[in-house]
Amino acid sequence: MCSPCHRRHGREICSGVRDSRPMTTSSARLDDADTVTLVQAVDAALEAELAADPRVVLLGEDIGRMGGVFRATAGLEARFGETRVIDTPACEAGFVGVAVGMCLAGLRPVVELQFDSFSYPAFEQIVCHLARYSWRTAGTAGMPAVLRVPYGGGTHAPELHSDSPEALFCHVPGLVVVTPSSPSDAYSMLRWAIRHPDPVIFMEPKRLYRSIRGTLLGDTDPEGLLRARVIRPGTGVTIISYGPSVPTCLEAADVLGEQGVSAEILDLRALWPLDEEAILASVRRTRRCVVVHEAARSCGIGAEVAAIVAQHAMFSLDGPVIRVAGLDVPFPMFMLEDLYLPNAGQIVVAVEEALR
Amino acid sequence: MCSPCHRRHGREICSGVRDSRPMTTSSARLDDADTVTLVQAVDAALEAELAADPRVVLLGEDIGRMGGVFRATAGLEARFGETRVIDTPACEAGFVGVAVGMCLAGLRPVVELQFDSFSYPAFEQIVCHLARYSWRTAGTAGMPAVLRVPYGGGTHAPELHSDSPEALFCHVPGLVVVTPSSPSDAYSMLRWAIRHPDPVIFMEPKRLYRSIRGTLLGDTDPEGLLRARVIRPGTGVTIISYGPSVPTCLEAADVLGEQGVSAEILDLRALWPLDEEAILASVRRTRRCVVVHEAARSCGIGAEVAAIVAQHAMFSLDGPVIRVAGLDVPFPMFMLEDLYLPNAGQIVVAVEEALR
Amino acid sequence: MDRLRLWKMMVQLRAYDERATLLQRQGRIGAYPTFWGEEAIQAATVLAVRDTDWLFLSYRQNAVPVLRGLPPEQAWAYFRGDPHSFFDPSQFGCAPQCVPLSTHLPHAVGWAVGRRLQGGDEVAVAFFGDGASSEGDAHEAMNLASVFRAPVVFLCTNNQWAISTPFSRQAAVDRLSARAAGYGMPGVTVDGYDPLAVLGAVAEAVERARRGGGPSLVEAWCYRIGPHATADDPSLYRGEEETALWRQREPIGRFEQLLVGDGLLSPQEVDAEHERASGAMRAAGHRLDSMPPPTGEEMTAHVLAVPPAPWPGNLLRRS
Amino acid sequence: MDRLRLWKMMVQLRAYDERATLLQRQGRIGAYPTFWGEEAIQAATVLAVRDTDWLFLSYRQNAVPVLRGLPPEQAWAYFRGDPHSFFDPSQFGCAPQCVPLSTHLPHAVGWAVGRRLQGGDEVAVAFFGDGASSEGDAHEAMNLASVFRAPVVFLCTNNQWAISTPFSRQAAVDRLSARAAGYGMPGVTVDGYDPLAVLGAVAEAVERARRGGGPSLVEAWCYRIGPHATADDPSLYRGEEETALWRQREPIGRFEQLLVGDGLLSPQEVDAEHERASGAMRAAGHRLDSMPPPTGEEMTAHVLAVPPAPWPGNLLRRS
Ligand SMILES: Cc1ncc(C[n+]2csc(CCOP(=O)(O)OP(=O)(O)O)c2C)c(N)n1
Ligand SMILES: Cc1ncc(C[n+]2csc(CCOP(=O)(O)OP(=O)(O)O)c2C)c(N)n1
Ligand SMILES: [Mg+2]
Ligand SMILES: [Mg+2]
Repeated sequence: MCSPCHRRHGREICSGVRDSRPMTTSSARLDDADTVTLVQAVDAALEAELAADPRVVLLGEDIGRMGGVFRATAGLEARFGETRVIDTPACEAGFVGVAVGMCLAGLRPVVELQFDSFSYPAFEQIVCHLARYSWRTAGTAGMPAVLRVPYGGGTHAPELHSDSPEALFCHVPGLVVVTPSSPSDAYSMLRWAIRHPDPVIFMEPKRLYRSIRGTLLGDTDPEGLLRARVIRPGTGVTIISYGPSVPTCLEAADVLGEQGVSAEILDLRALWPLDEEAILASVRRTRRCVVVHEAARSCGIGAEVAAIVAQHAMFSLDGPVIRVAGLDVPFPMFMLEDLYLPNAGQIVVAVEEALR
Repeated sequence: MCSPCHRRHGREICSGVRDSRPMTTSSARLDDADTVTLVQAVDAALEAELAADPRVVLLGEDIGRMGGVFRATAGLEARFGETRVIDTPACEAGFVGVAVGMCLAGLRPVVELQFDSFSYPAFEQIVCHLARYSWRTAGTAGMPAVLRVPYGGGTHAPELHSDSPEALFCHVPGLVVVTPSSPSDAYSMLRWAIRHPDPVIFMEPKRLYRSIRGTLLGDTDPEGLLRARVIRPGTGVTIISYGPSVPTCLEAADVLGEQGVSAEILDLRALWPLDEEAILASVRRTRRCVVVHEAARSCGIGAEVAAIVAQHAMFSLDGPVIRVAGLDVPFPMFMLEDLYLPNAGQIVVAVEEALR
Repeated sequence: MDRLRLWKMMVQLRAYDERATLLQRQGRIGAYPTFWGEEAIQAATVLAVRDTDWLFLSYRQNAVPVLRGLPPEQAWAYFRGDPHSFFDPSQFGCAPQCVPLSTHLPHAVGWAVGRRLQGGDEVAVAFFGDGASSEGDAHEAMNLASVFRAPVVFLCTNNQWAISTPFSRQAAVDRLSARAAGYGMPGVTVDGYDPLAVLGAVAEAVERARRGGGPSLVEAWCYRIGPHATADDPSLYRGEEETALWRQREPIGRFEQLLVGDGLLSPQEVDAEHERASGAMRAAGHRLDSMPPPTGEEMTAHVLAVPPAPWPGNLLRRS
Repeated sequence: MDRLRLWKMMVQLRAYDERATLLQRQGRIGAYPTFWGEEAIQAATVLAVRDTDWLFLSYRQNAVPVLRGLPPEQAWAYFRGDPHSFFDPSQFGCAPQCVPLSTHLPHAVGWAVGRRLQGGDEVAVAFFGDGASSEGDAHEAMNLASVFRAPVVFLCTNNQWAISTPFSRQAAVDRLSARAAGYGMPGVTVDGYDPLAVLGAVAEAVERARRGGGPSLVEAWCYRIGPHATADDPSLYRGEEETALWRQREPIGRFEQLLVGDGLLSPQEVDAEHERASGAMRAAGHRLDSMPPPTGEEMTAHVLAVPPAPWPGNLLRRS
């Protein structure tokens, strides 16, 4: 019996145990620890965990000397060396599989998939192994890996660099799926994810990498990070969203406020498991519900949220549940992306429908 | 301008045009054309299309001499030769990619993926190419391919041979996803799918391959095959399902009938696009809604159906929308599969909840 | 090198395999992939490595953990669809048998790199088949291993069949070991029915890996004498003659002739050992029958170390 | 063989590439992956095949369709995120540029097998990079092609860099052509800055394929002189010296020296051709600016031949 994790396994180093050391903010290498961008927050979280735990290693394409195509690992190879910040050949299935093997060896790999769509070649490894290994070893071989997936549109990127595959991962049992919408959440949630004993798909809203600044808080309640958060309280309608669409929802709430509608914004943060309690509590209070995301509509997160509401809070509602979601089309070439992405105007129209 | 398909392309042979030749029943090689199993219906449909159209070729592991692990291609290599019924090496991404290339060459490949989970290695090819090729060639290079995916549990199969990945494909824009629940639908829908100019994911409920018999009807309305079908009319509750769960729903309807509840069973048949009209019409009539499938609950087809209802028919409902779905866990080892799979008893309980 | 120990392991594997086939026929387990004839490859490999080295297995090596102490009934429980078959990889130095072809090969690389990063000198051996060699993951793993100079031995059991697909339709080379040069690693093909040949080749590759010489590819050439699995009917796709020919070359009888000839064993001892092994497996079969079945609660067990509450998907309605 | 035609094609590619970089700097297109220095490989390949043969391209060969008649402005429209850049592959015998590495290689195999099934004798050429060679799809495609004896030439532009990853960390071999033997196909490495060497090797491979001799691997050895794409800053990961060295070897100047030496061209004609090509590309740039932008309705256009009505996802709210 392994004493820290209460499981029966013979590993020398237990990588499956939840880490309860305090998370203190590392301000090293941040120009201004108080106002950092989201991508700097990611970098800082990786640095803090690399420093705190020798079992943490990073893997990915171009993450070493170059610091990643988004510079989310800038400076880390220089500080921790190329045995802990590992540039891989271009083979996503292969290096996600390597991460699975590293977990078996007691490490805690953090993998960068360069862009959303480049998670698809690793899909089999994710579904068949990362998500199932703990289960098919009776819990003796946990997978405390993190897959970092920069996702979403709005960056004028080429084909297949703007996808939002989060719902695919939520439909795959055995994965925890989270996404921050601010630098401080990115920092705390990533550090939490790296310490978490289960595999975490960490979806990074790349549109927000440099567009917003925030403060890093090290010591947030780790359990709380899986809970949804009311980021603006309101009384007339609940707008539920996550990641890159959250700032758009805030914008819409401003417009609605001018129109006399008090909108509550709920940032889901964890997409699997969903915080049903928070969703239902808010919806029951406001009696109206709109869900916003840029991923395709069919079988997306919006569908799941709407289904939860339809099962548990239908008779608390005074209006239909409206989804503002991506069209069911390939993410368009970027001249059209502003038309594709949910915008504040569409959210306002959706709220009007929900208020009818 | 290509005259049959009304598109601008320079191909010699247009593979993108919808085929309007009549579909007549081929009774060759069926012991009894009137009562065949679902897997025999698949075989017969493949045979009929191979015979009708020289552009049709089959690809897959062990589909040739052996006739496939389920015998769904039995006899076809012997009749059509190994240039049209092609055994491939074990490389799903590769041979789905080959099918994409064959479409470019004017063929109509029908690919067998041996089991549900072996679609995962081909995921990138499906999402990035099969689903997007028509779009990124301005409609000049259609992908009239069919991927046949035997899916679902209940067959006492080993690990990773019982998955239900249909919702993953529904979330990927650019694919048509259909699934039959009877031999006659299997036959007509597969022939339709092979003639359809867009890529079709043809999900075959392997639990039903040999458990039910039916009649083959060649000349059904091809457009109608994308519509949901009321397979048992009722007035008190709508039970919406598809594929392998349909017989279970019928069983539940019998039990409910004895309890004085008249259940309408709607077989979706097409999972993308969903027949919203049929869903809403039935739900508005019965004012109660239960959705049944064995795939994981989160972001499944049930979520999408519930969300459609919550948006468009919420105030026609007298009870919550209840989902009877798989747990969000890896499909269990088969000693537990009967506990995992939705059964008639659970559906009855769900209906009771929906009727509260 | 203890040839008698090697032989006893082969006999144990044979007894396990034949008993499993019987259990399947009696309906006590479900479909079972027999490895009849591949005992030399598996036993020799286990002997060629240290206990601390890990083995990464496909379904065809389902008895290898038994050679390292897993009770046979627990291994068989897998084939009756019982999650109680799941074991701790670190206890036996064996990853669980892998169903999707070649997908465990990158795991071997990651494990080997991970152990080295932690200062260990362990080696990983990854088993895969001729069919599995066509999968992209096989390529990615071999390339990754060679770039990382990972201590991994890629051990290909080329039994010339992938279900119904003959090797000639799987690859257009005579020997898969020819792939090794493309990764800058040594590659060799040995007679998979000769345990000493396999042992020598694997031991050499393992030692090279341990010394920091990087990965190798060892191809064990043989023939899938049995069906793909109990549900398979090879008469659909191949003739009996070739199989009969290879059956005569099967490794155990051949090795016993050698050992008897060398005076290490008497024919009586041979029979006695088979008898003993078979009896042990019969007893294990009985223990299998009395293993308690899993309960519904076990469906969510161990999926996550930190389970969500409630578990999405209406668990309660099931129990 | 028309060396002047080959040279003119190279000059056209250079003019296209330099204009594209300028357009990016001026904000008229977005990020652009320059192929400066890889003109010999691309032009020689187009000359080595017939018009009916198809070329399967990565992003780095985005101008190859222009050599076959696609207007440059339509090719550039891709980089301003404009779906009007999409073209009919059969019109130019070019598959659309492929973003996910190596995933177009199986398409080349399928197209080639498909044409042969229909009685054609066409050959497919698939371009890929040293980085792309590590992807599973590259392996699967090469193996499939060799098993099917498909008329395919796998053309690897080994420019020694995959974004910031040098070839030495991508593969543990000196030459990727060493992989060919593992598929039972011929493999050769040629100087990618020598158009005649590339032409010879590709032409030989194409003729072998056309005659039914199966696939081949041709590796064109060169160096990525420019950044990975306009957004990339190579100073983060490599020194200037090596790049400067390779820049001196760039193919166009070298080829011009040869042609001038052979008396096929005068220095004045060289200048005039560059001038002409550059002027043509300047004009194409203006045509790009006046191409109408796409409209919202085009978002669903051509996704499916039989569109669902209504299209799931609230299209109307957007227009
Ligand atoms: C990714 C994947 N695709 C398909 C299958 C189905 N399948 C099971 S065994 C097999 C043949 C494997 O042959 P080989 O690798 O030679 O191993 P052997 O069965 O001969 O031991 C196939 C295609 C699978 N298990 N995994
Ligand atoms: C499947 C996939 N993974 C990752 C990427 C991101 N990416 C774009 S280019 C590139 C490097 C490719 O290098 P190479 O194949 O040598 O081609 P080059 O850029 O040198 O022409 C990478 C990793 C991608 N496009 N596709
Ligand atoms: Mg084999
Ligand atoms: Mg390169």
